[in-house]
Amino acid sequence: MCDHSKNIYKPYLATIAELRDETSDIRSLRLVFQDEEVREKFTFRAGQFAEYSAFGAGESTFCIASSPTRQGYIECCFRAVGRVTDALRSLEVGDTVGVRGPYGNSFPIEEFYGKNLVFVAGGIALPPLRTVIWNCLDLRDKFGDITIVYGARTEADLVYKHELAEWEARSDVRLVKTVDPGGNGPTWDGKVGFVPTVLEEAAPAAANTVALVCGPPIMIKFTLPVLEKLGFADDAIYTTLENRMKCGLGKCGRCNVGNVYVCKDGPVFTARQVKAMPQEF
Amino acid sequence: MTNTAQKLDTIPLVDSGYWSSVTEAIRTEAERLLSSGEVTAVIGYRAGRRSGTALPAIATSPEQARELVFSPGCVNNLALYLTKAKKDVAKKGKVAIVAKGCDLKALAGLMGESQLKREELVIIGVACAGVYGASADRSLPLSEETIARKCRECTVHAPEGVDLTAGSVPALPQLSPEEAEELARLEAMTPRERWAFWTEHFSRCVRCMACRQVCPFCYCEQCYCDRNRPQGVETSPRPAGNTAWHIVRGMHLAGRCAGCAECERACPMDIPLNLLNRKMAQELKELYGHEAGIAPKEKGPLAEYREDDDQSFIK
Amino acid sequence: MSRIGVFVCHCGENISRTVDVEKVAAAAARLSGVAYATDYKYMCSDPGQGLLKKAVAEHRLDGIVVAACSPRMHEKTFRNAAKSAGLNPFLCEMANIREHCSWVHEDREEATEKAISIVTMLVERVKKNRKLVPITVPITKRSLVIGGGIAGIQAALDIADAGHEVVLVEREPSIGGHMAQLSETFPTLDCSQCIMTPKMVDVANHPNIRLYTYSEIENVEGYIGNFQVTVRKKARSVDMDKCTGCGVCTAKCPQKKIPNSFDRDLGMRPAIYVPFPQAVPNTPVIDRANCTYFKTGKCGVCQKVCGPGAVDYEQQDELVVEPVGAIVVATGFELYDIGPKPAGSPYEGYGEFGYGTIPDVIDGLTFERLASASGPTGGKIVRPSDGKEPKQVVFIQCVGSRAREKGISYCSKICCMYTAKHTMLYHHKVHDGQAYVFFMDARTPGKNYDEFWRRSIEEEEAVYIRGMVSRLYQKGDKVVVMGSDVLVGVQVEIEADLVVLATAVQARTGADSLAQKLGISYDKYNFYSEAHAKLKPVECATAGIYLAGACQGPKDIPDTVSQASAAAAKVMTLFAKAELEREPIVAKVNERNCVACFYCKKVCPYGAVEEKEIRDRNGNLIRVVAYVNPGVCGGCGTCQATCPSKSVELDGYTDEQVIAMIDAL
Amino acid sequence: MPKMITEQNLRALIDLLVKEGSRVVGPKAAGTMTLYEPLAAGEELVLTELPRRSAKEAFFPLCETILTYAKGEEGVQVNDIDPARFPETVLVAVRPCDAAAPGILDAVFSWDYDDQFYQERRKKTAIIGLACTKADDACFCTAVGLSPAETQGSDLFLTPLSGGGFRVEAVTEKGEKLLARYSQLFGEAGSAQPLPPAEPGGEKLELARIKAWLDANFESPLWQEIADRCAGCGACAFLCPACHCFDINDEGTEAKGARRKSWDACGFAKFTNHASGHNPRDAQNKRYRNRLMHKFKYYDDKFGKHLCTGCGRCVRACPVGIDIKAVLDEINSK
Amino acid sequence: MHAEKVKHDFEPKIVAFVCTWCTYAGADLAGTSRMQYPSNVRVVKFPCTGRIDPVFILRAFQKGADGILVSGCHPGDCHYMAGNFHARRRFAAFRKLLEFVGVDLARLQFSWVSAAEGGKWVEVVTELTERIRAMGPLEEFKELELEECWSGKIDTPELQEAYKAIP
Repeated sequence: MCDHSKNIYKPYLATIAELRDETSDIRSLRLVFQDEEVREKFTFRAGQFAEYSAFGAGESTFCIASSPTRQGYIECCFRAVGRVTDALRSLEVGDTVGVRGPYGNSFPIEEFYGKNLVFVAGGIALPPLRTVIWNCLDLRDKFGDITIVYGARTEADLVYKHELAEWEARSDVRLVKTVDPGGNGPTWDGKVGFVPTVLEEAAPAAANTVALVCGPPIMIKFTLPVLEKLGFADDAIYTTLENRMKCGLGKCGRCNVGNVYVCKDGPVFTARQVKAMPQEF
Repeated sequence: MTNTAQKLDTIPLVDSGYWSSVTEAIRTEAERLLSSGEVTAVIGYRAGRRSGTALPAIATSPEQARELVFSPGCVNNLALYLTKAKKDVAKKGKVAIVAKGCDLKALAGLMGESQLKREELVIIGVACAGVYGASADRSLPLSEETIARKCRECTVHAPEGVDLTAGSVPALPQLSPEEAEELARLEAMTPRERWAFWTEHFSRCVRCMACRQVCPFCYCEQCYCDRNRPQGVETSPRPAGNTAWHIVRGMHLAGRCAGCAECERACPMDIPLNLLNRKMAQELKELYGHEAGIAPKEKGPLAEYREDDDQSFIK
Repeated sequence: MSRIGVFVCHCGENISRTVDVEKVAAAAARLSGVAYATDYKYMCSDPGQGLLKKAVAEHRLDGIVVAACSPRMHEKTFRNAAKSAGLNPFLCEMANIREHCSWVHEDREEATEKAISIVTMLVERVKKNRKLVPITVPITKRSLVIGGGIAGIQAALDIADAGHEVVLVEREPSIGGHMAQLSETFPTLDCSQCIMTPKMVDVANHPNIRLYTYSEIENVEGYIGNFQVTVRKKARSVDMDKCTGCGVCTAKCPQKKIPNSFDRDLGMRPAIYVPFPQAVPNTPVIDRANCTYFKTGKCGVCQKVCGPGAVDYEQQDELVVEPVGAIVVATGFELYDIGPKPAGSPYEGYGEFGYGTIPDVIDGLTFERLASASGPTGGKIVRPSDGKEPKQVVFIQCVGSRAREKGISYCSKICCMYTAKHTMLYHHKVHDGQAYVFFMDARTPGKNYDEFWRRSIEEEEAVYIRGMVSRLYQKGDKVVVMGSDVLVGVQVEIEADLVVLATAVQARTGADSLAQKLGISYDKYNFYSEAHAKLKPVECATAGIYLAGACQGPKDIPDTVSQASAAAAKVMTLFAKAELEREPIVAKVNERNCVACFYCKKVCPYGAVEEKEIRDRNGNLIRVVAYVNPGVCGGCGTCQATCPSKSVELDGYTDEQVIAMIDAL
Repeated sequence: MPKMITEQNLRALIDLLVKEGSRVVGPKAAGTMTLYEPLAAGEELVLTELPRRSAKEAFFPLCETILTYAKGEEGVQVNDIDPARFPETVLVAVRPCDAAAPGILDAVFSWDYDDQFYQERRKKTAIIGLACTKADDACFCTAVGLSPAETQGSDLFLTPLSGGGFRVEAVTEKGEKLLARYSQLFGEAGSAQPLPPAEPGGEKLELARIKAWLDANFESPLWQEIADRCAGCGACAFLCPACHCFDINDEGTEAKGARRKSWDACGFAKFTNHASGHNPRDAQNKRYRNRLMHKFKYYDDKFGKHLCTGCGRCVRACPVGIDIKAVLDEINSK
Repeated sequence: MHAEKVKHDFEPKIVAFVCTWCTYAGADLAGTSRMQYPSNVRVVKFPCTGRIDPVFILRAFQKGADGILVSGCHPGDCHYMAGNFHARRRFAAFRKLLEFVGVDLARLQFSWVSAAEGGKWVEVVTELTERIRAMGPLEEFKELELEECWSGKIDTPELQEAYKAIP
């Protein structure tokens, strides 16, 4: 999508239109491209990622967290843990960031038409699914039942809290939210337990259903057997991988898992594909 | 060969019997240590594929011990394999290490910095005649032409404070101190000339970090120069960052460097890095009487002070 | 960190006269990350601070730079203002554009440019500032006093009277120190014992004082508020609980010919002894080195005669650990050994004065024992050699003191006064005797001191000769003293019956090793160093340790007692708070990156770095890392500059903050 | 009719090219080494030695600025670097092992996204190859399917002649053009015989067999065995003509600075380290495995080529004596 | 009273790394005493000279400083007892290293300035500024900043342009 005819490493400039602190160290940014032409032409698919730069600190890779159905802006969500994310977090509304992308493959949304969807996410890994969730909710009549199982360590660690409330309020979405034992406050109205356990309890039917799973490696590790037990085939389970990237273009040699370049062959993979890779991620 | 008028500097410094006797002594001891279970591994050298080369080897069985060698190609300072950054090698349990005199200084330095404990180590010292220089033609024997620059000024041919000395030091001729001469040549230059000398070298630096990675003292988990918050030293291989990197490294090693010159040997761009370390060693000796030695030091010259230290440079 | 407010102060006209403050504020407003910038006439005034607080709220500021005077002037003011505006005070910095700019430059353009650049640097710094929280350290409200001389006794009594427990440790079998050895004291000539012994008894009876005599400090760990002191109670061979102090054992001990050091070896004592009759505690101790039983295994008389069965030959040294929050060091002094240069001493001896070879050459403290009513002669002044009353006594001042060539350049402070006192005591006891004093200068600052000194000359007929003694030798039963009177310009020769040397006061032998245990610093004479010569004269640089008396430098009794009370007051001040609060400018270790080379530990002036073991859940040692005790860390940052991997970082002066400033140059 | 050029004319050709404004890069003395560097004159050309660093930096420099930025009152201004303005370049006296590399790297630099920094230089560079007549015991080009006389990769190829001078072969159209344009410097080859090509020693490798082993041995004790010795530096990667991993960094402050792309090495411990601390290749065995796999399996899987030309630079440079040829021999024999 | 202000062609950038207890206070004293000195100096405050890392000096040179002053408490006066003693050794060594690499040590001044020595601060800063002004800009590090691969020469016109584009 980028006009790469000259310099594929040159980012578009975007202005921070809104920012929101999801947790004490996780922030969401809504970015609007400064160039009008780019603003109109920039399209992406759910699951794709971009390289975001804070000038002076460098670039960092996150998924585009907003839905392709919502145009005129993109959103991202990140935890401030390194040089670039710290710098991005220090920016204010009106400040400029660089954006390169969109890169990578995406969720085959069209293939999900007519199917039930189960989203399973943990902690800061909701953003890659949030883009799909909104994408599907915006085309609600094309899908069957939609179930979202989302958990975090504590109540405070849940991201997109306002949207959780919105989904909870909708009758056409089933939201199961949970926190790890001990992470619940006095007013917590969700479940208490680890995501795989809660998923098992929620027991979405596997027939004609696709599961989209995103979370920390440990959550994925325990979630896949649960899905299997519930009857999901490896081809019906999608996840995203996040490896360290620099170029996002399949050149710099960092993100490969075996011969798979996450930046180009991914980041979206089915469980079958993930199982076929060397276990080095 | 019919050529009898062999050039003086290509005459072998020692006869080949010397190398085989050291090799045999190392093998015997390594075999004994491993078969008695006294150590779990012996860090030594074995022959490489190419003639005249040797490479670090970690023998964990008596059979492997029989493959250990000592030859002029045994250039590495094996102390590297005991430091934290490479801690996988020194697996659990006591290990033995083959050490030349120069390597012993590094071991002593590491003991002084709480990285090693003498009692957890069996040191097989080598009565060392010298090793090849980085650019030596390894098809030739060890001679004045092929010997490493550091070996020309070696003062520790015979190891001290070791558990066993392999071989005995043969009679060796006095060699001219090339490195000292080079240092003196640089010192005699104007600052601008020295700047030109060093920046030419540093501009070739590719930041492969071989100097750091082979240095027994660069055992930090997180190198200062890899940090990015803040980025004290630029990481990209440009003259500016390269110069900063080598200056910072020189400073971090000042008073610690044991003078093994591995950095210089490892440098694929032939930067004479040991000159920096040697210069600092010389200055610290002049200023504070410090010298890297075979006995571990409690503090080191830049971690202690005297109230009457020189301050003629301070206004 | 990027909603920074910049407040440029005019300081009346102090800044605005040479710095274009509006231009500075405007330039600051353009800096990235600055959300608000303004200038104001007096930022430190109430309305100025109000402006700051209001801006914090209105502009959601998360950092403040006040461009005004030196931070040494108003940093606290503005940090407090920031705090009351709900901001962490450490997110507020001052840009010094007065002392470092407007007051030192005249050119308006240059000064304005410099002010902008200073503000820019500080803005970049503030972006990297972190929220810091003051450190609180719990305090153990007990104190340790080391030394049971007058300094230690005074400090212990003061602290104990304030209601805090005191552990008083004395090396000798009895407390009392040098003052207990003195006869009378200048300038009032009170009997030393008379004023001292009641205090000693008070110590013994005080419910808040735990007294360890015949004990030494073995080890000190911890830091202000939280020291763990190990005391070695040396084996007394007498059970203190059982002993009634009846004195039978000392009376019956067959070994009686041991010189009594309390009496400067003039008198003798038995192998089981109390050093002097008024000793506290009045419990004997067996001098094992001289006891026949300990030497040969035969004798055992004392054990047999002891009714309560208190004598215990099997007694061992005992180690007691005492937790305390503060330490008063009052270890006193000793006298310069004036004999031939002793092996290992840094000082040259005074062999030429015959001390140790001529029996009738004695030092001042020996003279005190001679003059003391409770001394070996019952207060009668006699010559050690033949017990005759000396008719001509020569006193020589400044022996050892102010003698740079012999190794000591300081003045021992008390000798002028005690020599004057000696001449008086002598004259009172030997009415027909004549005292001569060789002196360099008479130093008599102190209340009633000069009057006292003059009295010794004018009323007590002491002859003062200004000059030094050049030679001294035995001639028959006389000691010939040859010197010069520099005032008159003649050579003087006196055939003396007794010569008394006013020897220098020096630090206790072993003062350095105790200092190392305590982690306090000392000067080249081994006197302990105060934190500041004028403003912190009783504190050590090591927090929680205080000095009293002559261990810090030569002192007379009034000064010693004053300082002891001052040290006690410092301890009480510390104990008055529930917890100790400290500025959080301390070093912290990044345990993930620390490789345990311990260079930080090697350079830390405070001994604040410890080795910390990291263990897994099963208790297996994974690795060792450095740990900086925030209670001990002084915040100098030497560790960080030394650490190769920068795994230790000084809060408030992190590399990020410094490099941000440099990059903003 | 085969052409030839004398050494003198070869140097004259360089002088001429430089004069016409081309950049000429060739082996040049640099202290104790020879390096591919821009030549100011033909006399600087060194013909006797294999340069220490490969020729890849003519296309893919050690470090290059990819953009600069400055923050002004109106926000951030990004200043592009226009690859279209890169100079026309002639790479001269390039050994076959170096000349082969661009042909391998083209694939990755044009895979979906054209890296114009590489492509533009590639397009504007003519390569004059030079056959090797001597090899040392680190050379193993023949073992990986190349040869000291391999013309592939060069536009013009020079083979030293026994009587001095070089036989000249135009391999590509670019080469033909060069030949035509500077025809005055080239003569007829006549009967002069080329010097025999060098003969690098060592066992031949069956690359397909090696790949098959790699396909099956993601887990193998071999990786640990090598990693035990590996010091984790990047000397091998940085000297390699085919290694192409890179890093992108911003240098400067928030207000102004440059974004730079520079060589990186998969052997570095922090190469794949996430900011969170998670590192997929957290041990040296995984990193060495990736290096070898990337060269002989992954790249093959993706692009049908292997990332090795047998130049032997990594063998010579490795400070701990890791010898990729010995490793391949071992795999080959399994 | 004051001499007419002279305009110089070159105004050097001088950075002073000082400890807060002595030299910073000494500079404050110079201010309260209204002493005058060149405005070139920029002060970076540290708790103690012991905190000053040689990297800071290097970094300052790289970022455009033409002269650097490091100043702290006189020996024996250190607020932290020994920080300046450690600093003294560290910088005695570091200056030798810089000199060996080719930095003219006239650009790097060390001094002890106590809180009472406002006059000495003025003297040290003035002297250093004038010396550096006479020496001219420190070109060495500035040249390096602009160089890129191939033995340090700015290799291509577009690169030269790129550097020009960095304001």
